[in-house]
Amino acid sequence: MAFWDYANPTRFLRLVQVVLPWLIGFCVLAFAAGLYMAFFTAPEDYQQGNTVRIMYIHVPAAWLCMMCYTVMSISSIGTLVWKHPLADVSAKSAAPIGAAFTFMALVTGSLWGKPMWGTYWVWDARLTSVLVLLIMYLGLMTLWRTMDDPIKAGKSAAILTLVGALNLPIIKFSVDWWNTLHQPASVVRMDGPTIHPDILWPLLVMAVAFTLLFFVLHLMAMRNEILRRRVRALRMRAASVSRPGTAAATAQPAE
Amino acid sequence: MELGTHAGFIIASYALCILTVLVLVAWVRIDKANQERALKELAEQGISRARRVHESR
Amino acid sequence: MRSSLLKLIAENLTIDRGGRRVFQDLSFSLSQGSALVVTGANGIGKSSLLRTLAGLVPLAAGTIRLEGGETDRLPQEQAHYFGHQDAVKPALSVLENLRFWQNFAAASVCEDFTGSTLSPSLVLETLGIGHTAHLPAAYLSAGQRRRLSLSRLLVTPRPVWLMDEPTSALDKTSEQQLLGIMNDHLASGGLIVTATHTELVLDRVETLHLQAADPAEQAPEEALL
Amino acid sequence: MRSSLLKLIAENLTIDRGGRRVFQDLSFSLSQGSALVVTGANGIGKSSLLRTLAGLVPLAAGTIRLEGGETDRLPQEQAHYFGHQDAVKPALSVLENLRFWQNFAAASVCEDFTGSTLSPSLVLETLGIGHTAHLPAAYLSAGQRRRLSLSRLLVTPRPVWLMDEPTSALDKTSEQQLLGIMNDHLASGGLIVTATHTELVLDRVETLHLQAADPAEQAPEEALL
Amino acid sequence: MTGWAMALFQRDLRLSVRIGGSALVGVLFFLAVVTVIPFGVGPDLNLLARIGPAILWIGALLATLLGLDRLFQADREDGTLDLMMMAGRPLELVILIKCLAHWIATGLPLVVAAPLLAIFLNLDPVSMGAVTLTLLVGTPALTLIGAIGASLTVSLRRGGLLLAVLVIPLAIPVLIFGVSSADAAIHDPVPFLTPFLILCALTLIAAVVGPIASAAALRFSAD
Amino acid sequence: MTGWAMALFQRDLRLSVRIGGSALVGVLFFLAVVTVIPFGVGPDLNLLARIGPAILWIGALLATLLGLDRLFQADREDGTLDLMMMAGRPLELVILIKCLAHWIATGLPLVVAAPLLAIFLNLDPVSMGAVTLTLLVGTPALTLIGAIGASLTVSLRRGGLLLAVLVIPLAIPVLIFGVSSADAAIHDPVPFLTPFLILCALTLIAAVVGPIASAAALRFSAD
Ligand code: HEM
Ligand SMILES: Nc1ncnc2c1ncn2[C@@H]1O[C@H](COP(=O)(O)OP(=O)(O)OP(=O)(O)O)[C@@H](O)[C@H]1O
Ligand SMILES: Nc1ncnc2c1ncn2[C@@H]1O[C@H](COP(=O)(O)OP(=O)(O)OP(=O)(O)O)[C@@H](O)[C@H]1O
Ligand SMILES: [Mg+2]
Ligand SMILES: [Mg+2]
Repeated sequence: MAFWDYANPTRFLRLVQVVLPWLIGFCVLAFAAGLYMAFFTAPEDYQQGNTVRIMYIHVPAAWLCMMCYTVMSISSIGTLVWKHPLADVSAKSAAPIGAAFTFMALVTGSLWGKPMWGTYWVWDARLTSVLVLLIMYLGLMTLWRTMDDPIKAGKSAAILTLVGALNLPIIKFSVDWWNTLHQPASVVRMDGPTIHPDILWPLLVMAVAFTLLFFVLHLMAMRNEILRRRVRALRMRAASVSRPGTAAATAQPAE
Repeated sequence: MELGTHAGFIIASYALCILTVLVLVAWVRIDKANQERALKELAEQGISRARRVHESR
Repeated sequence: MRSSLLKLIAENLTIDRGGRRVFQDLSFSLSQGSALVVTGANGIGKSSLLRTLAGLVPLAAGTIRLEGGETDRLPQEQAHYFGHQDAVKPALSVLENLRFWQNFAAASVCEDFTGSTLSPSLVLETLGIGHTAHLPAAYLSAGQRRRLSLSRLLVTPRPVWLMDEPTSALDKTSEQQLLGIMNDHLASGGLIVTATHTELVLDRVETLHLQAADPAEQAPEEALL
Repeated sequence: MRSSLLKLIAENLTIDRGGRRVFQDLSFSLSQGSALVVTGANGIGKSSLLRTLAGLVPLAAGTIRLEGGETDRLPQEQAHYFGHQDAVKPALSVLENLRFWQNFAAASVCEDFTGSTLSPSLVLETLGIGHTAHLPAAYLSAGQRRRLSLSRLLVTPRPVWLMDEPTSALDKTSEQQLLGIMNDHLASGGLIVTATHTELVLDRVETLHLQAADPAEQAPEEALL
Repeated sequence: MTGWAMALFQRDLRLSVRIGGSALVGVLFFLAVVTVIPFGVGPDLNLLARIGPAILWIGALLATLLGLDRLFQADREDGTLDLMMMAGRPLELVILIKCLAHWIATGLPLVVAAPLLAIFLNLDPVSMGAVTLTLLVGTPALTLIGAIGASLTVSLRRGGLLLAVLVIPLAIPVLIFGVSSADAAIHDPVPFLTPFLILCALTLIAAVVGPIASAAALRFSAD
Repeated sequence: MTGWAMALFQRDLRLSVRIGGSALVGVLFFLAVVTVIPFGVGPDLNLLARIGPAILWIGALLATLLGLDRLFQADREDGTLDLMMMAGRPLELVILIKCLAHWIATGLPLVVAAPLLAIFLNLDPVSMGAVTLTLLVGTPALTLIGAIGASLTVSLRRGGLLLAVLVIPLAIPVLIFGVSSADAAIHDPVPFLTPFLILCALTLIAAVVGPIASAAALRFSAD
């Protein structure tokens, strides 16, 4: 009972109203702390020099792009099993954010790769599977955009999300296989010293900051999506109100 | 703060990340403004949720 | 005489399409041997009702049951749908088209309903398109295509017929013939739900006239708002 | 009063479709302000005749002329065809659909025919689908789609209207409205050729009843043999 | 096969033979891919032989995508799909059979053409056999995965490109194991059986997941 | 452009954007194809750079072919084509405009995205420019040639066969000169201009022959 109460969109909007300012506050604080630590307390890496500072955004972004897909998968189960519209809204508004985080991971990784490996891009297992993830995000977004009935679009996208969730581990596994077969150890991975607390702490703080950022953006996007559907429903109603013989039919069974 | 020989790459990656986040923030805010404007326009046309008759089902 | 009559029962049907409520809380029940004729203005929801009964449009609320039918089958699997689209493949011959549907669609008979299975060529002959049997269906005229689509209902017995404007594109003679076929179906214990803009002379008819209601009521996505 | 009347003249039309002769040596002439109603059983060739007049089915023999029309245009470029297919794109909005046809199809007026160009939104309003103007056409019901397709004829003036079963899928009210529109067209000096299975109450009607000919005659490939 | 399944299978096969020429489109596209790559690679025959299996596999993947968007769309547009859902047959099985017919009409010709095209790529007989075998086992998986995309885009009239975008990421594992088992057969040191068995497993998984997912998608898209 | 031409152009563009053939999908498709290739041929960057132009060209051909069969078929199925032939506009021009809209919706985004994707394939700046240029000049030819096939498919109900038999062989010269002029720009010794001028000529020929041939086919197909 309580669960359904919170899943009521109006109540949800009210909840967002209350929670959002706090979340934003914590998010800003975490970023301030994380960035400070990343640039001023964290040491240079003896192998990588200052470029190690890219790690503090690269790694959280990479984690977040996977977490976002998890959120979408859980939401998709909600759409298909409980058929709750809010689950739909959650999945739909998570996709662009996920795509953005994936993009960040790719870009920072590439920019890190140039000084480290001497090239922006190699067809390494991990890199490639992130690229595939980006394609999947963008494909989902397009699917949502091209179907104009949001409920149907939500269901289709939920199916695709779940099939993709099934497929991601297979991709990961197969890409590892593929890469080890063709590319033995020519790609240098960072095998630096086991992570030192001085590096670990900033990383964790930045990870927390990114996670908070995700939730802030997700809640805001969900709110927008709810408003968008409201507008759509009202427009539809407007279309039928001005109709000469208006819709909602009543029956007159006659013998 | 000294960033060494690869400063360009570090700055570029931070800048791009900040840019991406800014785009995301702009997206949600513009979107919100758009939807709220549409709701207001509809309300001005006399179409709003308040006209709902049956509250419960 | 009969132990349990076939009965199509619809309770509190509510349908949304494209984000708009088409109708709300529509209930009716139709017993064996009679036809329900659905009338109303364009766009009021006749086709939507038929497609809902056929299980093609999801229900927003309400239930549809076929009492006395086969218990292990959904109502729509005991029904034929004869709508605007012909489901005729132009590249196949007329006979191939019909044979496919005969073999593919599951027949559904029960003690009360004694529809019989007719052979495809016989049905084509009856409907006056026997001479086209081996032509590609692309060559058929509008009325001939309709008749081919209609013959589907005769080669696989099913108790419920859902017919959306069945007389459209048919000439006077075929219209009479169609009415005859529909009456035969009723006589053998079937049920018919049909939407129409013209007068249909059937044996046992009930009418369901759909009319516009208070627009304020229609807010399908209210659950979400 | 008028110098030269508009006149649609068909001489010795012979049509083959799918390797079979549909009809042979059909001639008629239709003068301004009157409608030709083509009747006949399913598959007799009504649609084929209309499509021939529209230039969509090639003539095996015979000629079609529009006397008094624009001399630099083919007859079919001065005609509207309103057939079974709606030519409505579901992905475009109702208004976009209509606007496209208004801009795309060349208008054709001549001194005798005084059809006027109406604005798309006005036409939609007249036909009772004004409120759907900004919805995707996919949301329309069968009758609403037909009306959208019909509104094409009103936004681009052309003297000849070829209408294949124009009343199909329309409810009683819309049917009356359609007849009104057709009568207006006749009154403003247009011509109508229409195939139908129902009675159409038009102002000046001539009837062409197609009947099956002696089967021995129907051998299109005889010339070849 | 029971009667209805056979009827469906025959119908689909007939339709694709009569309308499609889909077999030929696929094979010709395949040919185009195989002809063009050597222009890029240059006349180095050894290199060509090395990447031969990969080219054939990529060609097969892309060729499979070509006809796929009409798999359910044609049936939806003329109302056939509606009737199929009312036919009282398990939709998953219906889809499986449709996929089978589609594969026989478009996938099998690719497999048959592969040895021929392998000659252009300077493959030796063993490699030829290996590639053909992997294609035989792997292309059904491509069709089955594609069916998911086809049913997701069934209501979009020009879904072809979107379908490809949705399907390609899902098909990557098949491609990887297809190519690597073909390669393994050619370069002895690596065992052939491991990737090949994984490929078989992928096809089996696709045969289960594909029909279930696309049946769900079709049910939801009914309207 | 006169009013009717603009109306047609806008409509076709709108349709392809709304029905999922939009620019983004085209680029995404291209990206997906480019991603798939290394899975086949392996992650060897030198090799990828060598076959890069060929890959981009094959992607372009496929993207063009994927949407093309619906170019006239969609219009025919709902009766639009009939009305277009009665509209009193020169059919050749109508076809040219439809091709233009199709190219802008599917071809142009590919050209724009090509430089970006070239990074993944490790192409150097010169090659990047060369491939992009040849794609810009060559892809319209693919669309125009495809239009012939598309209109033949419309006319002959069983004509998918002809689409394949006619279009792909016609497109192969375009593909070959496209790839070889891109290659020529990369490997200096060969002159770039010769194949490139031939490519331009092919496009011009296609712009004339395509509309005329497909208008004839469409007229013949009316029924
Ligand atoms: C475009 C290029 C790159 C992409 C797409 C990428 C992607 C990823 C992903 C997805 C993760 C998270 C993996 C996990 O937690 O399981 C990750 C972690 C990491 N990446 Fe990258 N990466 C890229 C380039 C680089 C480069 C050039 C370096 C440094 C030389 C690097 C260093 C790291 C490190 C240190 C981690 C954390 C390792 C761990 O969690 O154990 N990455 N990257
Ligand atoms: N596309 C076609 N190809 C070949 N033959 C056709 C085609 N369309 C119709 N025919 C044949 O032409 C004849 C006349 O068909 P037509 O459609 O003109 O009949 P109609 O009088 O309009 O019938 P209806 O009342 O059913 O619409 C029929 O025998 C039909 O089989
Ligand atoms: N596929 C669809 N998607 C969204 N809305 C639809 C769809 N089909 C119909 N509608 C809407 O549902 C309502 C009812 O349509 P329906 O087709 O049931 O009417 P109808 O009574 O059959 O009319 P007609 O007499 O014109 O056939 C209409 O307002 C229409 O706009
Ligand atoms: Mg209806
Ligand atoms: Mg007719």
